[in-house]
Amino acid sequence: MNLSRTARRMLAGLTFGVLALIYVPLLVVVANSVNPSQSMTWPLDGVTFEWWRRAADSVGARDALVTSLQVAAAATAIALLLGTLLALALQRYSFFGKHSVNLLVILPIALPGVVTGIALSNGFRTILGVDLSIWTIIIAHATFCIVTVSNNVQARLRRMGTSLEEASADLGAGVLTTFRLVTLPQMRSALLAGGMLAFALSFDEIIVTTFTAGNGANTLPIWILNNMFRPNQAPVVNVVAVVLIIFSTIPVWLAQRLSSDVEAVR
Amino acid sequence: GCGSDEDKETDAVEELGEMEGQVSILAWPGYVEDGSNDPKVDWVTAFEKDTGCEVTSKVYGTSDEALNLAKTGDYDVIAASGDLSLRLIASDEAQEVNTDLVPNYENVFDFLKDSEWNTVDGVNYGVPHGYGANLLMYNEKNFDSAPTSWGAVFDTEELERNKGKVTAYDSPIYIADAALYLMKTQPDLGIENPYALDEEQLDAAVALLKEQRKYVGEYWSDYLKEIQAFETGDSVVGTTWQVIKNNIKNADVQVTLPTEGATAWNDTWMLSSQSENPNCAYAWMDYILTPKANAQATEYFGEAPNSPAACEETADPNHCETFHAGDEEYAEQLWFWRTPIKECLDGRTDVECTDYAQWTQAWTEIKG
Amino acid sequence: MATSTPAADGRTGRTTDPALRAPVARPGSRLLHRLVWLRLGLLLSAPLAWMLLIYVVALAALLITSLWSVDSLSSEIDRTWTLDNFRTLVENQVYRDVTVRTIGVALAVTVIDVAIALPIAFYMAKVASPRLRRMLVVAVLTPLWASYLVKVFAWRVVLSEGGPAEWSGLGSPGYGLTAVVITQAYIWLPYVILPVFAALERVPDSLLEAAGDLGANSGMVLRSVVLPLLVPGILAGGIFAFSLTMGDYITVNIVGGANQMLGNLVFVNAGAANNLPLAAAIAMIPIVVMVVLLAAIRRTGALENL
Amino acid sequence: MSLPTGADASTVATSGDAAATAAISLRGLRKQFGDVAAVDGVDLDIADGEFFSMLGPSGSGKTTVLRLIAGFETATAGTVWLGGTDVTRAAPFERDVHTVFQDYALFPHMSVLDNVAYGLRVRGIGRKDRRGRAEQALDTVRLGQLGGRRPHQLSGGQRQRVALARAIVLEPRVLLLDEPLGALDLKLREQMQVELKQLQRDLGITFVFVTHDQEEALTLSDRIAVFDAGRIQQLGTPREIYETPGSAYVAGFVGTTNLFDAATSQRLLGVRAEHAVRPERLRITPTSAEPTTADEIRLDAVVVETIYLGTGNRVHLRTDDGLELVALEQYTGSLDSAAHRGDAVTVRFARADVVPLAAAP
Amino acid sequence: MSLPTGADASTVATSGDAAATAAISLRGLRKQFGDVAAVDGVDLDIADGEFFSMLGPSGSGKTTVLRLIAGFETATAGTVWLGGTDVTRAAPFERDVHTVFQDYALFPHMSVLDNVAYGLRVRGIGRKDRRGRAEQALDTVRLGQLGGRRPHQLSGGQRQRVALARAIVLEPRVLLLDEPLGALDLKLREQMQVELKQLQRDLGITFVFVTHDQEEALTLSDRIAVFDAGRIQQLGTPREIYETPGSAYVAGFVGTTNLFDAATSQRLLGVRAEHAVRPERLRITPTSAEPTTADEIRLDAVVVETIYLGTGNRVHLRTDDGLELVALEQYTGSLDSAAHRGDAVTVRFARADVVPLAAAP
Ligand SMILES: Nc1ncnc2c1ncn2[C@@H]1O[C@H](COP(=O)(O)OP(=O)(O)OP(=O)(O)O)[C@@H](O)[C@H]1O
Ligand SMILES: Nc1ncnc2c1ncn2[C@@H]1O[C@H](COP(=O)(O)OP(=O)(O)OP(=O)(O)O)[C@@H](O)[C@H]1O
Ligand SMILES: NCCCCNCCCN
Ligand SMILES: [Mg+2]
Ligand SMILES: [Mg+2]
Repeated sequence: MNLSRTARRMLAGLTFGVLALIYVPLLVVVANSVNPSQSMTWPLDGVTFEWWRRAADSVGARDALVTSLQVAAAATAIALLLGTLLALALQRYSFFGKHSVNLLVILPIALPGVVTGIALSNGFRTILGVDLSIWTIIIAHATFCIVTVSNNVQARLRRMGTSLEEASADLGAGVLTTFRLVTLPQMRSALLAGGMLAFALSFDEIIVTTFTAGNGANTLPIWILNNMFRPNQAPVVNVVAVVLIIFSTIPVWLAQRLSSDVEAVR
Repeated sequence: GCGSDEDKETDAVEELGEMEGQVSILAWPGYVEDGSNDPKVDWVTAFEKDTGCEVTSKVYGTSDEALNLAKTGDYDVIAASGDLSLRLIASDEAQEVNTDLVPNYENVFDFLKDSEWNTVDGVNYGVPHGYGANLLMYNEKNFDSAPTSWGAVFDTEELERNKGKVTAYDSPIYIADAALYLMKTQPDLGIENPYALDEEQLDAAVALLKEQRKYVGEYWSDYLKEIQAFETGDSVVGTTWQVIKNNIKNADVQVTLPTEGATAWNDTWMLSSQSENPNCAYAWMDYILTPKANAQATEYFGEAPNSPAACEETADPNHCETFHAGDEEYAEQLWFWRTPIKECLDGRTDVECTDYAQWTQAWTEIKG
Repeated sequence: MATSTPAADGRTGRTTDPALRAPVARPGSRLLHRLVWLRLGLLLSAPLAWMLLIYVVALAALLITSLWSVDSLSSEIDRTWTLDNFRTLVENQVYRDVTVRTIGVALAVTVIDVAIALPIAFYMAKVASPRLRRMLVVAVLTPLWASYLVKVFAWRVVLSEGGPAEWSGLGSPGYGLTAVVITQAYIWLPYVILPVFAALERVPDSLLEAAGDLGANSGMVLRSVVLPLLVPGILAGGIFAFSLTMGDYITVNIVGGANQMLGNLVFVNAGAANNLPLAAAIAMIPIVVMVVLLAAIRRTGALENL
Repeated sequence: MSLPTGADASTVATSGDAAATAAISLRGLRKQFGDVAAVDGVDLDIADGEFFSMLGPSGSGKTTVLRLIAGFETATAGTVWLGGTDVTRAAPFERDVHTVFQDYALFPHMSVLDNVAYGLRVRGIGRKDRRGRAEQALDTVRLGQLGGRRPHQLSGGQRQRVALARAIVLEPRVLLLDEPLGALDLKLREQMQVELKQLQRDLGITFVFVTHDQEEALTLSDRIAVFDAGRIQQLGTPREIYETPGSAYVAGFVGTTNLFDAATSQRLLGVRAEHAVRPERLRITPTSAEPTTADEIRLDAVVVETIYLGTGNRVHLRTDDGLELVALEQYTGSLDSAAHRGDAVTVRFARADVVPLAAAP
Repeated sequence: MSLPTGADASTVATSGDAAATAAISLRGLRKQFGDVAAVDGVDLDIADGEFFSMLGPSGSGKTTVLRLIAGFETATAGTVWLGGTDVTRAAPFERDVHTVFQDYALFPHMSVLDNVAYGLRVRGIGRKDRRGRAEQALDTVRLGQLGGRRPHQLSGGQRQRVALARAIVLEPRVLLLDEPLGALDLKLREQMQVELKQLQRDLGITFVFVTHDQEEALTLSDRIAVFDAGRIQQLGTPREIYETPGSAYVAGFVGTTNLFDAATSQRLLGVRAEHAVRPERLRITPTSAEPTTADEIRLDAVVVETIYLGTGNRVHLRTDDGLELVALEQYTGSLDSAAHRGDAVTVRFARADVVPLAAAP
């Protein structure tokens, strides 16, 4: 837009200012990962790499990270599948109760996590009669992740229209071939965006996880929560967080690039 | 007694059989360490080697959370504090323990054996782990002279000068701390046992706590939060555990056992009534009572070990002294956590006491 | 008049490759094509079954549980119908106070986040160059991956006595509701920026230019054109911030001082006090609030931008 | 269908026989969308190798007819025959017709070559074989070098040719084209018209061509159907449509025309029925320059506006009795229009050039 | 800029005086986007009340010039004068020009009336007053009844008129229109052309009109600037542009033309320079029907194709020595073309009709 130079400057200043503020607490985390004090206090007592060494040795953190990645990957996969099916149904057909279905998928993300948590935990144990395990976490996470995929895919389908699919049928492709060769590739960036958000939501979810995690199923947030209650472990948690921040930039950046590449091709 | 129904009575096992190869344990953080959090902190691996029982464990943050988890039946052994143990027994989640099958039980301080919070009607439901008191911690700088009474956190005048910097343990069981203070300062109320409060007595304790609430900066339930708050000065007086004091670098922070005595906890290793691995469970209970393992676990967590032999094994030679382990005189001033139930624990039969659910409700209202 | 017959000069004899004439689609495809309800059924059955069997059933069970009570000694659920839990909610001042406090905090967080997200999203979508835009998106997304708990604890440090906030001269409100609002606003900010940014990207530049062309200065363009068009995106982000704040109980434990919110009450009763019926009844408060809110918002189309 | 003009004969001439031999036959075709009858009873035979155009205003049902033929919509009533087979219920992928969409609908995630090879691929034709054929098809539309590009790297005209190649590589007997030139700018559009026509003639494919550009329809087609409100208003060769429009509607829609209502016709021609005369049949002369012959009608008028068209001038006139007329002055050796804004002139046209119209349906 | 044709005079005639009095004056206007010079030195004066068109292929810089005038882009070099004031650095809302965007840019969240009243609203004009004026503007574009609708409930033509009303309600001296008819179908487009022209004349507003449709430009404009690659290739009245194109480029872009390269011109005319002749200047006669006069060029040719246009026929021819020609046979009393596919004919045209072109720049 045609803004005055001052307006542009002010906006830029505000944006970079807020971004800087966003990173202040993260810097505190980084600082505390080398703070000899084990209780995350300010100012720093000195500098030590003891916590980094301990974190490197922490099997618990590594196991929890693996569990979290597994849970997030599985929940995302389920959300991708169900969200895509749902989006196709909602976007390509009209049927009775469509609006209710739309509202229904939004509920798990819109209702507070503690509600979703106790409802599912109670549902699993007393109604379905299944023991809590890593699978119950995955199911719970998938339930509130469906909507992110479904909404992204719906938006894409809406913009895509039906003409590509019709062209494919016109050229002789059957229903499934059309889906495989045309619809799916077209949805790629939407799936990527929805999947990323789903993965992030699941990876960092603690409340719903608390209620639906079975014995031995420790996700990273749970591990972090537990270790904040252990003597001497808090700084190791900071190290883990720093490592997470650093490594997360890679997928975030890649996804950005990938989706904008796809966007350009559209 | 506080009873399990007759028909639900559980009979302890008479002898042990084959190890099942696995055991699942529910405990406070720091009780079951296998080196995965810190390779130097590991007493589980040795157990696994000895017995072939592979350990899976889950930790909980409050006793109440543990009850919920115990009910899933996923755990063979549960480390329960006194405010939980009776509830586990009442809800049939725990089964009788045959202490004959736990050779190391012998070593345990006598005053910890068959305590009211793990033995009901003469039936033993578990073996003790470690214990600790809920002490009074304060920052010297904020006091003219070292406080010696819980009045520091209950007396309005005392509270006034630390307004917003008072802290207290965040659990309904903290009502007992107020009751203990009232027991000593207002004998008219007739409180005999801080865990046996009739409605009137509870109301008095609640009123006291509501008054205290006005001065409380924050409640705490995990170490880190309290350590940090006392280090920075966000909190200057409140209940604490010895281990927390030990972790505070600030030299101005002191801890004391006030003249009124204090509430305390003693954890019990209990056997789940739904246990599918009772042999490994027994093996664990015995193992964690060995002087070496008990010393490691209690020292790591920051509490008193349960036997003189364990005191020999601590890495810090002063550990038992610091934590007053085996000090019976000291222990006499402690009111170990128990679950409040309708049937008064102090033996009164003319009134009905308030139960834990009421305490929970009251705690919600106190915090407001 | 001659009905023109197009020349049939030998073209009809054209031969084509039989491979091109052969029917290509398998019978399954043909069936799928013909039976619309079958296609719809195949698409809808799995997700719908998932949502109904797992989620709706669980919510319904929760509602039912709220009409039961719990036996205090055995901690077993007593399945006789009773409105006691709801009576407790209505009769005790504390629940009203906590509800009001929770909604207040959630609203404050929502308003703050939207207020911050708007200019940032605007800068990202309409002012920054495409390259800078991409970098900014990454910068906004990255903090999402530093664990929630770690970030909240970091705020505890920032706001502590003598901590970075005071140290920097800005001063700290100390632990309490203000700290909760700040921390929660911080945590959910990226979730608000994203939908607002997406909505802004969809506003064609020509609309802004047209408004300028018609004589509106920047402020007026924002107020009369940009803002109304952003309503769905703002609502989507707002719902996120509002509901996530309303359900939180961890932040308030860590930086909230002595305060409690609805989430704590649900958590304490469900996870700790083992009074699931009461917890379920308390949970009905945020459920009702959200459902009313969603129903009101549905018409704006915001729900599709989550 | 009750148009009395000669052109109408071909609409009505629909026997079972025709359905068996025509490339496309539609019988009583109807398509209802809720309350709207998008196609409201269409009978039509399109011969093999014909360049057939459907012309009509927006919303008149052209696209819907095409989609019914291709199989994207299911008819509410009536039948669709392709090469003698009833395909009314067949899926699009079962029909031996291919469509070139208005927006081309090229697959954006595939190269141009892969786009063109797509139909071969889903038919299970081997990679090498389909590559060869696709390249050949691209050569046919003169895009041989661009196989490696992505659709978004092409210009509008090139995209249009890719869409064409993608269809013709399957050697269809019938090609359906839905306003394939609509998105192109005028210059390009004229070029593409010529190319399309050539291709159609060279390959001998039946083209069913949808447009709302009457000039395009006149230029390209063997026959034209003029649609309105889901029905065929007139069917005939370009010349029949232009020179003997069956109704005021057709006369007005195809080309510019001067319409005389019944009253005016009565006055001018002595016949009480609607008539029309094309602007290029009107001549403008200085007032009363020549005497009137019996064959000629002569009206005095004032020039309202003269618009320069390059190839001539369009002159808007108003007669003394208020009739609005348009005349087309074509280049006839002189550059300058005789008619200037405000001039009083005489407009003349031959009685024979005024055609009677059927009463509007 | 070194076009030798007479039309060019108006391009060059740019004095400080002109800048002071013209509605719009551009001086040495340049706009660079990275490497691309979108506008590459444009000098131009547009008079008050003029209907001025910018014609040119895609990417030639027409939109950019418009955006520079409106103030959406900042010039890299050069100045923009509006009514004698230098506005080169002024914000869009400070300039007394208004734009009708190609995509209309109607505010989707406002009613039609609110859209039209928007400019009045931001000027702080009271609710009642602006309502009245907006309704009047809507009446002017004949949309009086639709004020309550939302833009998405309108057809393309209606939207276009709303965009127009939104601009004219502010009574601007200058209106910039960026391909305002591009999205409309042909029939509607023709209607809108007439309405636009009328409006412009009635309101006396200066129109700067961007199009790439040469017919549209010829029909509507007082003057036309033909753009290519960021520069004005020729500037003149429609007639000057059409009849005396300054270059092969302009001749080819505006209307259909027969181009003779230098060699052919040498052979036919005895002049070694590019020439062009318009198709309507060619006459087709039976072979050697008449003797050649000195003023006439006569070529023997074969008819490649005859295309019926309604108002005449377009005949594609190939001369015996391989030259491709297009002739436009216009209606001259007879219906039937003399030229049938394959016929051997003679093509004739006056020497005077062949115009010399400047060497392509
Ligand atoms: N899927 C649909 N649902 C409802 N109505 C439809 C649908 N498709 C078309 N119509 C309606 O059917 C009528 C005919 O539409 P169709 O698209 O066939 O017209 P057209 O002649 O192709 O017009 P255009 O020139 O604008 O493409 C219109 O009134 C249109 O609104
Ligand atoms: N914002 C921009 N950034 C970079 N290049 C631009 C930008 N706007 C225009 N251009 C380039 O400037 C040149 C002129 O563009 P402009 O839009 O003025 O052409 P146009 O004549 O309006 O074309 P069209 O008929 O396609 O609208 C083109 O090469 C275009 O790619
Ligand atoms: N960073 C944690 C994000 C948590 C989102 N949880 C959504 C669940 C709501 N029911
Ligand atoms: Mg159509
Ligand atoms: Mg342009």
